[in-house]
Amino acid sequence: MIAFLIEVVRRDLLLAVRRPADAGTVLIFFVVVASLFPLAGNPDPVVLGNIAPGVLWVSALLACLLSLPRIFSGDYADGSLEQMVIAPQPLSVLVLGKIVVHWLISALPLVLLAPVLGLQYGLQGEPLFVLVLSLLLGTPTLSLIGAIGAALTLGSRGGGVLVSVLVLPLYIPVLIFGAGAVVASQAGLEVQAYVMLLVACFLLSLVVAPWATSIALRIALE
Amino acid sequence: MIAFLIEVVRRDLLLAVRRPADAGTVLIFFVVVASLFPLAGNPDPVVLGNIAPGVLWVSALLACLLSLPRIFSGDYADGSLEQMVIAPQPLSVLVLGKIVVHWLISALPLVLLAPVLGLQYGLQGEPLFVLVLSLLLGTPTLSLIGAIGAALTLGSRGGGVLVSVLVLPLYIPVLIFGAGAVVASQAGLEVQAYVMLLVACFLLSLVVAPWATSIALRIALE
Amino acid sequence: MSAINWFKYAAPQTFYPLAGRLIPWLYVIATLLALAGIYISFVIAPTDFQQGEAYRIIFVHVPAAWMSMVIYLAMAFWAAIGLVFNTRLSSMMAQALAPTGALFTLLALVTGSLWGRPTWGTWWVWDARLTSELILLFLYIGFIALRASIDSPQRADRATAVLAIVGAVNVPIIYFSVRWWNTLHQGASINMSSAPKMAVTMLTGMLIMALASWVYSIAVTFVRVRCIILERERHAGWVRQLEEVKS
Amino acid sequence: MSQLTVNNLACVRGDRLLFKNMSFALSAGELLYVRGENGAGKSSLLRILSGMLIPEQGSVLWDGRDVINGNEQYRLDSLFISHLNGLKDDLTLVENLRFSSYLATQSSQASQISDALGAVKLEAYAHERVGSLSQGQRRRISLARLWLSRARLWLLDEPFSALDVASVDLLAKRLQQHLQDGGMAILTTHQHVDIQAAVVHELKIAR
Amino acid sequence: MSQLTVNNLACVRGDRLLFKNMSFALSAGELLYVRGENGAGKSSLLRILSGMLIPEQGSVLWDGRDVINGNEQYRLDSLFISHLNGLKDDLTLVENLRFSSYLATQSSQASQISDALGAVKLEAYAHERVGSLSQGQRRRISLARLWLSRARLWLLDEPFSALDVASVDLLAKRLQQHLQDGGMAILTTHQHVDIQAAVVHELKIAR
Amino acid sequence: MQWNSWSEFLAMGGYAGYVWGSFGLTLLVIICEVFALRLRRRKAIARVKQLQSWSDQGLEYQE
Ligand code: HEM
Ligand SMILES: Nc1ncnc2c1ncn2[C@@H]1O[C@H](COP(=O)(O)OP(=O)(O)OP(=O)(O)O)[C@@H](O)[C@H]1O
Ligand SMILES: Nc1ncnc2c1ncn2[C@@H]1O[C@H](COP(=O)(O)OP(=O)(O)OP(=O)(O)O)[C@@H](O)[C@H]1O
Ligand SMILES: [Mg+2]
Ligand SMILES: [Mg+2]
Repeated sequence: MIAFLIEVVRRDLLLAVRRPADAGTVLIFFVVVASLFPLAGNPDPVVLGNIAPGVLWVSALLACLLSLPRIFSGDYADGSLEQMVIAPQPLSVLVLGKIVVHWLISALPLVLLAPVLGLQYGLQGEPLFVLVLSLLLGTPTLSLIGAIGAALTLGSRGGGVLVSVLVLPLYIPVLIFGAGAVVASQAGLEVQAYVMLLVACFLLSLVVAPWATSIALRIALE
Repeated sequence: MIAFLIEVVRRDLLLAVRRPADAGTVLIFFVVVASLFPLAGNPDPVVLGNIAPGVLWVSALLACLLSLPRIFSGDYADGSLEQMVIAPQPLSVLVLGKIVVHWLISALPLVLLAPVLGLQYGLQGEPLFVLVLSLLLGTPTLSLIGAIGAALTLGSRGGGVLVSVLVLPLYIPVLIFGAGAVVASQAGLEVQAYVMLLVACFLLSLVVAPWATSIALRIALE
Repeated sequence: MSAINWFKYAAPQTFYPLAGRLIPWLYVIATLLALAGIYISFVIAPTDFQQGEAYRIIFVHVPAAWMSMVIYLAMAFWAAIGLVFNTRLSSMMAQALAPTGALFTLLALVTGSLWGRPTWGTWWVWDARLTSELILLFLYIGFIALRASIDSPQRADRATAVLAIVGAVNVPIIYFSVRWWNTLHQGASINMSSAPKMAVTMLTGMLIMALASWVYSIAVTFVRVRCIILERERHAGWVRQLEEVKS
Repeated sequence: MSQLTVNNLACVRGDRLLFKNMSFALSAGELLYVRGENGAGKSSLLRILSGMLIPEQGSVLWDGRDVINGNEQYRLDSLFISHLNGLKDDLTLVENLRFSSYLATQSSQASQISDALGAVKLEAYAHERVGSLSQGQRRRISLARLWLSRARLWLLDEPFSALDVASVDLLAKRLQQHLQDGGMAILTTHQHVDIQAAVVHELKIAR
Repeated sequence: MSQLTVNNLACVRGDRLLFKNMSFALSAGELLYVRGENGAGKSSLLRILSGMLIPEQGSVLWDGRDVINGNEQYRLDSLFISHLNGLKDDLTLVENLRFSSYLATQSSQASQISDALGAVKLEAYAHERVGSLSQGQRRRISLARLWLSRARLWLLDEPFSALDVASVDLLAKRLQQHLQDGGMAILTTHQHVDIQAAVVHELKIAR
Repeated sequence: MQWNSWSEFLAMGGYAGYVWGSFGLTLLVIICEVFALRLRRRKAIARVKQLQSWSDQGLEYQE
């Protein structure tokens, strides 16, 4: 089963490498959205520092969201997904593999770039560190929950926007805990509780998501 | 030519009616994204009033952006676009028709809902009116410019995210003038200049976009 | 066609006439309760010394808010039953509950706003309860949009069931996270728990109105389930034999 | 009398030279089979002829006027059915045909459309969503455009694939009639289908 | 000796009853043609047999054990090639086959894969992107899975479509060998292809 | 009884718009829902009738 997981991750990483534009564009989207806000409003440093956690977390979340449909849509359109669903290999392992790759490709680069953007918004020291930590712990949950939405909307007519609508409300706790941690750290408060909550969300979704996603995939192919 | 334009608009509206979820989800995306910001930060009314123009304009822009790939992707995948490109009818008229429908479906509902969100952010009176006006004048430009991006990325492997990256920089002037108008009106300043600039952007893109998009479509199908 | 074995849809077949007989009674009961509730709201309940007459909105606002949550749970419950036991009627119940639930959520939001304006001086604050209610509306809309976007009703049943279950797991998490987020910021907004202690008449009025909403919801859901049955089982022999079709 | 002339055409896709020095001419009533194994370049040739793909070299003339850089008259006179069907899943059969007929001929009369649907034996599905049809049924709707077309030159890429025996017959008949009426057709197919025409050319793309 | 038994199957798609009371059995070495016009329900039948689509009624048994609600052994023993090719445009031929072979048989040896590519005459393209291949070449890669498969039961939906004459022959040979080795196959096709098998059944889905 | 006159009742202590707005809106939504459902039911029945008449003419499964 581990061997199969590795095989899936390998193949999807290979696919991602063949189209580097994908990973790149998610990243650029993140940067651009995060830079839109100062443009659209007040570039005052104090105000910016105030909205920094919110803006950065929301941008990360939207970037993650935008890349969700890609998890399965390609395999669905070309028929690979049919093969996967009727294969003797366990579907939930395959799903997990695809989620891992989604995170590696869409979320990880963004976590790595976050400190730079944080600096631009005037974050420093502990809050900056907490920003990166909260993104690191929060984004896997986003990928996991997102996969459910992506699978549910396969073959339905809503397309990319429908995924967003299904998934965004479910993202709210992660957003609150993640951005909350940064705000707390800005205010000099303890952030441990937030971190624990983010981990708890992750574990819960790790249990639920592959299972729910597999069911949704089977439904989509009926 | 007008008859053809009407025929195109008719067909695309029919398609949109067959999948009402599409238009609905853009709208909801707008609402959800706009509601994320208070959740990710400080819900204090004063702070919210400050960031309102930026957040609402950026949310509208993102909602518009997300729905861009849909302008042509369906027709590309099922081969309708091939027929359109080699048809005796002028391609730029067809493109214009599709842009009109995109605006009617994705942007207009959003403009109509903007006042409600403005109220949630504590906007009232003139700034609220200016918000709606600026969206009304700005979103057609977004659709026009977006169509170029959507056509350019057809068949390329970047997909939805690539569109965003191409198009976002071009959206920035519209965003600055649009949100700027609201900020100015909040500060009690004159907004006429902003409005004129928005109109100018619109006219310019109306001339350039259908032509550029047609060329991009021909290239995509080669 | 009659050779398709429709026996496994026996449940809708027996439910349809049963619901048909219950609906008029449910409507009557709901109306009577609502009339009693309105009488209490406007005639018996005294004027509030802090908020004046504006507080009377509570008699629609709170029942609507309650119903919005109860219906979501009911919906998720039926959807789950439908998914696990593959019983069509349960999925139809879930499908039928969603629009009513969404409407009640909308009503709670709008009447809440109409209440907030005179009491807080603003249409909206990002209070924990208000915010969770807004998110609940999004969840409803997601459920309805997902169903609308899938052509095959059977597939839609199962897909929306997965969503409803995942949503239901999330509802408590959302609720508490929003609460917590809100207490962190405190102060900025007026807290709803600062609403006045309720007099017994008010509580009675609210309870009766809530009961009316319950009965109304059941009635409307039954009507809607019957429509759904007619739409989805229109090929079944027994549907063709119904009196309303024959006449 | 219109005429298609192809001079010295060469086509490169990716790194591969598919064919070069290809020349032929086609006049009214003539049928051209394009033959070749998988990957020989048949579809690529048809895409060049339709005006979508620009060839590496050579020219395509319609009544003596160049086709490759846009030719209004040729667009009216030619009809290309690729291996994609060009149908919208969410529209009904009638709605689909309405639009593609309008696109190709600037008219779309309801009676003609229902005749065309009748011709491909799909009247019963006229108001159903295309999305719920089988592979072969979709192909048939796409081919129904042949009954609506006024084009002189038909370019058909694997028109018989996915069709059942009865439909293959129907299509062959329609082709014969088109040729008798003075039309021309270029088609690729791996199946053996009998089509009678005054003049039948065969073009073999070899590697 | 394994055996596929289908009892009293009924299939409804959308509002349409495609077939009902369908029963048949298939044993080692036997070939079953599924015939019927476009839209009769052939693909739907194969999707049911593959385990993807749940039938309205009836049962499918493999060695006496139910298939419809998931059957580990059956998944190992059966191979379904639908009319979609299931290929990734961005991967090379070898990479594509590697993964689908791993998926179906939990192994993927380089030598076997290059043998399979040789069998469908695509060695020359082994390290090219699938995206740049022609329609028929893609179909052939998808069919190369038959040379890698250890499944006993093959379900093939229109395997011959888009193939050139030489490839049709190749595939027919492979099918014969599979049947001689005690395999079974169920296939739909509108083309006439000669396949010798000990026992050939024919199932006609009529409306 | 809190009210001395109808006009006082209708004025709701100056909050008429809000109070009557809430109750009125709720009533409106309920009426709309009930009527929309009635319409939906009528449509569904008409559809079944049409199907039945078709199958009486021997056209099965045609929509
Ligand atoms: C848009 C605005 C509002 C929304 C979305 C909203 C939402 C809700 C919800 C969801 C509940 C049920 C909570 C529960 O039972 O746990 C509720 C109850 C209640 N609301 Fe609101 N509300 C709004 C405005 C207001 C305002 C302005 C007031 C009064 C100043 C108010 C006072 C109350 C009271 C007294 C209850 C009953 C509390 C209880 O039963 O414990 N609400 N509201
Ligand atoms: N997803 C679907 N939803 C609703 N109806 C469908 C769906 N797919 C197929 N159908 C219907 O089922 C019938 C059979 O389709 P199927 O694809 O099984 O036919 P087929 O025998 O394979 O035809 P062909 O020879 O054209 O491939 C068609 O009439 C079609 O209208
Ligand atoms: N988009 C593309 N990019 C690069 N190469 C391509 C592209 N499309 C096709 N080719 C190459 O061109 C060659 C011919 O393709 P084409 O589709 O014209 O073949 P064909 O003769 O129609 O074959 P078939 O009988 O399989 O349909 C193939 O070898 C393929 O590798
Ligand atoms: Mg070809
Ligand atoms: Mg088929």
